[in-house]
Amino acid sequence: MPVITYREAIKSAMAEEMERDDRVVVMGEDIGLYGGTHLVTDGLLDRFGPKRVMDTPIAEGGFTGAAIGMAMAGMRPIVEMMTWNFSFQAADQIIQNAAKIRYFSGGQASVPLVIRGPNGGGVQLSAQHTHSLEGFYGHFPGLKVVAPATPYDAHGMMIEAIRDPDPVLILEAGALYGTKGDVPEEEYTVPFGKSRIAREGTDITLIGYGRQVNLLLKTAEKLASNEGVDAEVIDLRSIRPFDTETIVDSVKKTNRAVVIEEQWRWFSVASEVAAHLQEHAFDYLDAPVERVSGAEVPAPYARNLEIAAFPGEDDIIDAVNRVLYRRS
Amino acid sequence: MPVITYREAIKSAMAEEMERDDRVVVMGEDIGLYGGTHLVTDGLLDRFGPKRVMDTPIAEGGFTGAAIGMAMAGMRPIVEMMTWNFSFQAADQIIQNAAKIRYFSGGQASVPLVIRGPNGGGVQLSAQHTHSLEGFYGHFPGLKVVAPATPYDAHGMMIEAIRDPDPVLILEAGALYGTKGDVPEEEYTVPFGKSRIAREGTDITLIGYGRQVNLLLKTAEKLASNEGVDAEVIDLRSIRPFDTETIVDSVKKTNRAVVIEEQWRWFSVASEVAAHLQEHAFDYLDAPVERVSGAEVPAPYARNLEIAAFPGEDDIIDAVNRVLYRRS
Amino acid sequence: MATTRNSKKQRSAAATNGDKPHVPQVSPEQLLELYRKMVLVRYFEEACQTAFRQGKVGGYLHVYIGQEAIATGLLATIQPDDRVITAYRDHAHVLLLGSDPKAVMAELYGKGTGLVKGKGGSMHLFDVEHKFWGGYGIVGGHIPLGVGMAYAQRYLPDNTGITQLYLGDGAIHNGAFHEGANLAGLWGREGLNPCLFVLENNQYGMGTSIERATANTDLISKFDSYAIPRESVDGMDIEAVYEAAVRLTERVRETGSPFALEAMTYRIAPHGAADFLEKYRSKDEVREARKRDPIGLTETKLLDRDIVSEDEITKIRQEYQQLAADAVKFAEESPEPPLEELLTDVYAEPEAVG
Amino acid sequence: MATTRNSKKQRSAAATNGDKPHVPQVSPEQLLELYRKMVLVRYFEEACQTAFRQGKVGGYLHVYIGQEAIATGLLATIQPDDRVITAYRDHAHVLLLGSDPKAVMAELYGKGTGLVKGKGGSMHLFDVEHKFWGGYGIVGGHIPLGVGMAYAQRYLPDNTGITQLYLGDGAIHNGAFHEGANLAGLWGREGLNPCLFVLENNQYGMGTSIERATANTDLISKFDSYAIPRESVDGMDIEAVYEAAVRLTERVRETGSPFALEAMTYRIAPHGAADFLEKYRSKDEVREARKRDPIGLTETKLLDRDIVSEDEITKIRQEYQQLAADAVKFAEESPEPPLEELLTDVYAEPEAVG
Ligand SMILES: Cc1ncc(C[n+]2csc(CCOP(=O)(O)OP(=O)(O)O)c2C)c(N)n1
Ligand SMILES: Cc1ncc(C[n+]2csc(CCOP(=O)(O)OP(=O)(O)O)c2C)c(N)n1
Ligand SMILES: [Mg+2]
Ligand SMILES: [Mg+2]
Repeated sequence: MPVITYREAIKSAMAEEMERDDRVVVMGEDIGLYGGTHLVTDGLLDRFGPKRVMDTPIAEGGFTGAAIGMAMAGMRPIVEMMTWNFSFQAADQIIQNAAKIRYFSGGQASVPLVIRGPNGGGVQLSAQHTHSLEGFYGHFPGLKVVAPATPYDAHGMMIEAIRDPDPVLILEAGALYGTKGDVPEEEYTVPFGKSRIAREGTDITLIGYGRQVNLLLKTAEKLASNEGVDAEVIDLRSIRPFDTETIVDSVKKTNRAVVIEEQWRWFSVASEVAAHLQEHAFDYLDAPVERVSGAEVPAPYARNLEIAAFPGEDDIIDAVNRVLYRRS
Repeated sequence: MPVITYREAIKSAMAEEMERDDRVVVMGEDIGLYGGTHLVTDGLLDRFGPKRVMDTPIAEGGFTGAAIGMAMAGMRPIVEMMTWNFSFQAADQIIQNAAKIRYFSGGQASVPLVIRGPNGGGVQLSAQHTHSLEGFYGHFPGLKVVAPATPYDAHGMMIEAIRDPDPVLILEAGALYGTKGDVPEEEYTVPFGKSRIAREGTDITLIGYGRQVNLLLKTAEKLASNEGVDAEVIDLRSIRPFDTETIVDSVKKTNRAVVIEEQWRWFSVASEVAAHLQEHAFDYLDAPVERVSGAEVPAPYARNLEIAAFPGEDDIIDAVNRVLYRRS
Repeated sequence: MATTRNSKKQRSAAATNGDKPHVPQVSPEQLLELYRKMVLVRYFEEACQTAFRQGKVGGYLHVYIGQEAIATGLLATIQPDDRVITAYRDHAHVLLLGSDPKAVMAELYGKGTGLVKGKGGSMHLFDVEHKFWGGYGIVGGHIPLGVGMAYAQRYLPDNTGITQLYLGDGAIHNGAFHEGANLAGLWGREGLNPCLFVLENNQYGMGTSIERATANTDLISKFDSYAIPRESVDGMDIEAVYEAAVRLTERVRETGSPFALEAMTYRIAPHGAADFLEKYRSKDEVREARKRDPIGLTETKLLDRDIVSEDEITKIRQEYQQLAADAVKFAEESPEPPLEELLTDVYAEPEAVG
Repeated sequence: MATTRNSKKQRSAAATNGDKPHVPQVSPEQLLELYRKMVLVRYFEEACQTAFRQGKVGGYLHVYIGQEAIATGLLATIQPDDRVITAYRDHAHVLLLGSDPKAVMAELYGKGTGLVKGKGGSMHLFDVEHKFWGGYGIVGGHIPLGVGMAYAQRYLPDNTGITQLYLGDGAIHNGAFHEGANLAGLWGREGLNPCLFVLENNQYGMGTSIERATANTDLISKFDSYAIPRESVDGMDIEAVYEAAVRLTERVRETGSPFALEAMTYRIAPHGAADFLEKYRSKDEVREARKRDPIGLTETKLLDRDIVSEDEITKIRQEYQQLAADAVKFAEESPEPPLEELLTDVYAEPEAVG
C-alpha cells in the first residue's frame, strides 16, 4: 500500500473526484497559481484549469456564499479556507445558509458543499491564527464536521465529503500535513459518524482527535512501559455526527476516561464527551471523566508560553493518574 | 420597590450610565429614530442626541468593529445587535478582535465594550432568526457572556457590563422584554460569575438560564404539588465566567440534576454543566445529569413544530422522573 | 386596495431617467397582462396583512405593496434555465413565477400544505420548480449565493439561464454585497456570471433612510467599484421596468456578464407587519408616494389608451380579490404539518440527525 | 542591502500622478532625515528575515522591504493625539513612531522583553505610548477599528488627533473594508471621522495580483462608493509621499472628514517569510521593481543634490546596520517571558480566567 503524506492524501482525493465528476470544483485564496499556502492544491490548476480551480479575492464570506449558491445549482464545490481562523468571516454563510437551506426550503434545495482547510495550532502562529473549531461548528444541525488524523482518514473522508449531499466541514490538522501513512490505491471512503480505536487497551480510555491522537498514542506507549497502564486510544474523527457507541463501549470496558483537546474547555468537544459518558456509562465510571484542554487564553506567541498553553504529555499523564486515583 | 419591565430595566440602566459617564454611547440599527425594534432604546436619541445614540447602516461587522475601536480609544460603547442572529456577521470582530486585543497587545489596550440584544426563540421567527448563543460565544476566553432572566438582573448586569473593562456580551431573553419585576431605584450592580438560586429545594437541582428559568420555576411548582418533588432551581445567569460552586453545592445536597437549555445539545451549556457536575460532584450524583435541549433542527416556522422543537414542561418532568428513577 | 391614478403629465415628469428616450415597447395585451399580475400581488399582500393582524400569520411578515411593478416587469422575461433569488420580501417574486397562491398563503399560516411544508414561513419561500431559490432572512446573506448560482449557469453545460438577484437599498452597505458583487464582476469578465442585480430602492432599510445610511446616496453608482455596468429606472412605471427588463436580461444572457438595475420605488406598506409606529417617516411622505402607486399609474394608462374600461378594471380587481380570499380559505382549512416533519430535511439521510 | 539608484529622468517618468504639479517641499535636512528612517527600517527588516531563516523567529513574518517610503513619509507628520493602525506588515510603522528597535526585535524572538511581552509576535505589535494601536492578522478586520478610533478623536473633548489607517490592496475586497469605509464616510459628513486611509498598493495580496482579484483595478476609485475623496501618489518617491502626507493630514485634521491616499508601491520581499516559491510573479518583474527601490531613489536625490557624499551614505548605512545588529543581540540575550505571563492580560482582573 503506498505511503503518502496527509497533504497528498487530501490532494489525491480531490483530484480523483475531479476526474470522476465534472461538477467538482475547488476555490479559495491562492489555491491555484500559488499552489495553496500549504500546497494541498498544488498542481490542480495546471491539471483542471481556472474554471475548476478558482483563485478568489480575500473575501471568505463572499466566496463561501458563492460556493453555497453553486452547490444549490448543481455543482460540487470544495472551498479551501486558507486556515479555519479566517472562517469567522464566513460564519454567517456557513451557519445561516449552508446549515439551514435544506430545512427552510422544505427539502427543495440542498448544499453539497465541502469546506476544508488547516485547523488547530501550529508553531507560534499566535492569537488570531490558532483555533480549534470542532465544537464551534459542530454545534449546528445541518452541518457535518470531521477531523481526520491520518492520511488514510483524510483521503477517505475527503471523498466521502465530496459525495455527501450536505455541507461537510473538514477540519484538517494543519500540523500533520507532512506526516505519512498508508493510503490504498483502490477507491474507498471513510463513513462519517464512526470513531476509530487507534490503540486497544483495558485500563483507561484516552479520547481525542486530530493531531492530539498522535500525542495520545505516544503517551499510551509511555504509560504502558513506565506505568504499567494499558490505555485504549480513541480517535473521534467524526465530530458531527458523533459516535456515542464507540466511546461508551470502551468505557464500559475500562471504566475510566480522559479526553484531550487543543480547544478551550468551556462548551467544547471534551465537555460533550464527558457529558455523554456520564449519561450513557454512568454505572461503569469508576472516576470522573477528566478533561485536558488548551489553556483559557488566546494563543500566545512566545514558544515557551505556547507550549504551556497546548495540552501536552505531562498533562495527560497527570490526568490519567488522577483518574486512576494514584499519584505519579 | 418599583416594578418595571425587563425592557425598561435595561433601558434605565443604559440611561443612568449615560448620565453618569459621557463616554458611554449606544449604537446599532434603528435604535435612534425608530426607537429600536424592541423599543429597548426608545427615547434615548431625544435625550442624548445623535452623537451618543447612533443609527448605523446594516453592517454588523463594521459597526461592531468600529465600537471596538471606540472602546480602545477611551469610549464606552454599547452595541445593540438588533437580534443576536445577526451577530454571525460580526463574529470575526467579536472573536478575533474584542476577545483578544488585550492579550495580544500585552495588556496595552483594552476593549470596554458591551454588546447586547435579544437572543433565543420568539414565536415563529424560524430558522435564521432563532438562536441561543451562550455556548457559542462563551467558548472564547477574553469575552464575558451573561444571560439575565429577571428585570433585576438585567438592570444590574447592564450597569456592571458598562463599567467592566472587558467586552461583555449580554444575551437578553427576547421573549421576556415585557415581563415585570422589582428593580430598586438605588444604584446597584449584579456581579458576573455568580449564579442565583431561584428556588430552594432538596430533591433535585434544575439548572437553566434566560427564559427557561421561568419555565423551570413553573415546572418546579407543578412537581411540588403533583409529584411531591421539591426541586431547587438555579439560574446560571453568568455563562462566562461560570459559577461552578453554586451548582456543585446544590447537587451535593440534592444528588440529582437536570439542565435545560433552548440551544442545541451538542457542545452546549448543558454539556458543560453535565461535564462539570460529574467532575466536581462525582461521588454525590445518584443518577446521570440529564440534559433537556432544543431539537437538533434549524428552528421550524410552523407553530406546532416550533413548540415541539423547544424544550417544554413535559420534557423537564420526563427528565426529572428519569433522574429520580421513577416513571410518571 | 386604495390606489391613485395619475395624469400622463405627472407621470413623465417624475420619471427618473428622463434623459434616455423612453420607447414603450409594451403592447396593449402585455400591459393588461402585467397589470393583472400586479393586482394579483397587491390583493395577496393585503390578505397577508389582514391575516397577520388577526394573529393567524406569525413571525415576521414583509409585504411588497408599492413595489409591484419591479418584480412584475422583470419576471415577465423569465426563461427556462433562469433562477431568481431575493431576501425576505419575497411573496411577489414567487407568485409571479407561478407558484400556487394557496400554497404560498398556507406557508404563511404555517400549514403542512405550505410551499415549504410550513417550515420556512414568509421569509423563506422556495419553489425550485418555478425557478425561485428563496427567500432569505439575513440582510446581504443571499447576495453571494445568487452570484454562485450565476456562475453555475455558465459552468454547467448547455445552460443559457441567468440569475435575477434582488436586493434592497439597505443591503448595499453590507459586506456581503461588496464581496458578492466583486466576485460577479471578476467572473463576469470571463463570461461566467450572467447575473442581473436588481436593486429595489424603496428609500428605506427598515427605518433608516438612504442618507442616514451612507454619504454616497447614489446607490447604484456603488456597482462601479466592481466594473459592473448599471442604470436606473422608474420602478413605479411598469412599462419602463419591462422595457429595461427585456433589454437587460437579453444583454446579460448574451454576455454572461452581470448588470445592475436600480428600480426607484417606495415602500407604501410599513417595513414589516410589526412596524406600526413608523416614526421615521411622515404621513405626508407616504401620501405623496401613493400618488405614484404603480397599480394606479397602470390603470390610468389602460384607461387613457382605451385598453380596458372602468368596469373591466373592477372585474379584474374582484377576480384577484377572490383569488386571495380562496388562498386564505385554503390556508385556514389546511392541517398543521405532521410532527414527524420536525426532524426531516435537516440532512438528506434522516438518520444523520443527532 | 541591495538597492539601485536611478537618474532623475527615470524617476519623473515613472511617477503615477504626473498631471499634478509636483512641488517638492522637502528641505535637504528633511530629506536626509527621511532617508535615515528608511534605512533604519530596511536594515531592521533584513535582520528579521535573517533571524527567521535561522529559525530564531517563528510564526508568520511579513517585512516592508520596498514599501519604506510610504510609512516613512506619512508618519513624519504625526501629532500628539494621532493614532496609527495597520495589519500584520507592521514593523516599519512601529519603528517609525519611535518604538525601541530592541523591544521590537525581542518581540519577534518571543522574548519577555518584547514590545508586547512576547505575546503577540510580528503580526501584533503594539506601542500605545507611541500611538501605535496594532498590529492585526485578519485581513480587513482592523479597518472598522481604525474608523471607530477616528470617531473617538472627535467625540472625546479637546482632541485634535487623526487616525492613520493602513490597508493593503488585497484587503480592499473584503467586506470589512466596505462596511468600515461606509461608516467613515457617513460619520465624516458630520466632521466625526478624521481618518486618513492609506492604501499600500503593492500590487499583490499574497500571490494574487490586482487584476486577478477584481474587475475594477483602479482600487482607489472604490472609495467613491463612500463619498470619501481620494488621490494616488508614487509610493516609491519619498518626497511625493511626504508632500501628500503634509497636505492630507492637515486636511483631515481640519475637516474631521476622511480622505484616502493610495500609495503605489511594490513588495520587493516575498509576501511572508514562508513564501519561498513566488510562482505568481516573475524574477524579471521583481528585478524591474528594484530599479525604483525607494531607498535607492532617495540616495540618488541626496547625491544629485549634493546633500550627502557617498561616504556619508556608507556611514549612515553602517550606523543602522549596527542598530539592527544590536537589536538582534538584545533579542537573543533576552530571557523568555515568565510562565506566569500565560494567564495575564486575558481580562483586566486575573481571576476572571476560567
Ligand atoms: C444582517 C442583518 N441585520 C439586520 C437585519 C434586520 N433587518 C431585517 S430587514 C432590514 C432592512 C433591510 O432593508 P432593505 O435591504 O432596504 O430591504 P427592504 O426591507 O427595504 O426591502 C433589517 C435591518 C437582518 N435581517 N439581517
Ligand atoms: C480574512 C483573512 N483571509 C486570509 C488571510 C491570509 N492572508 C494573510 S496576508 C494576505 C494577503 C493580504 O494582501 P494585502 O492586503 O494586499 O496586504 P500585503 O500583504 O500586500 O501587505 C492573506 C490572504 C488573512 N490573514 N485573513
Ligand atoms: Mg429598502
Ligand atoms: Mg498587497
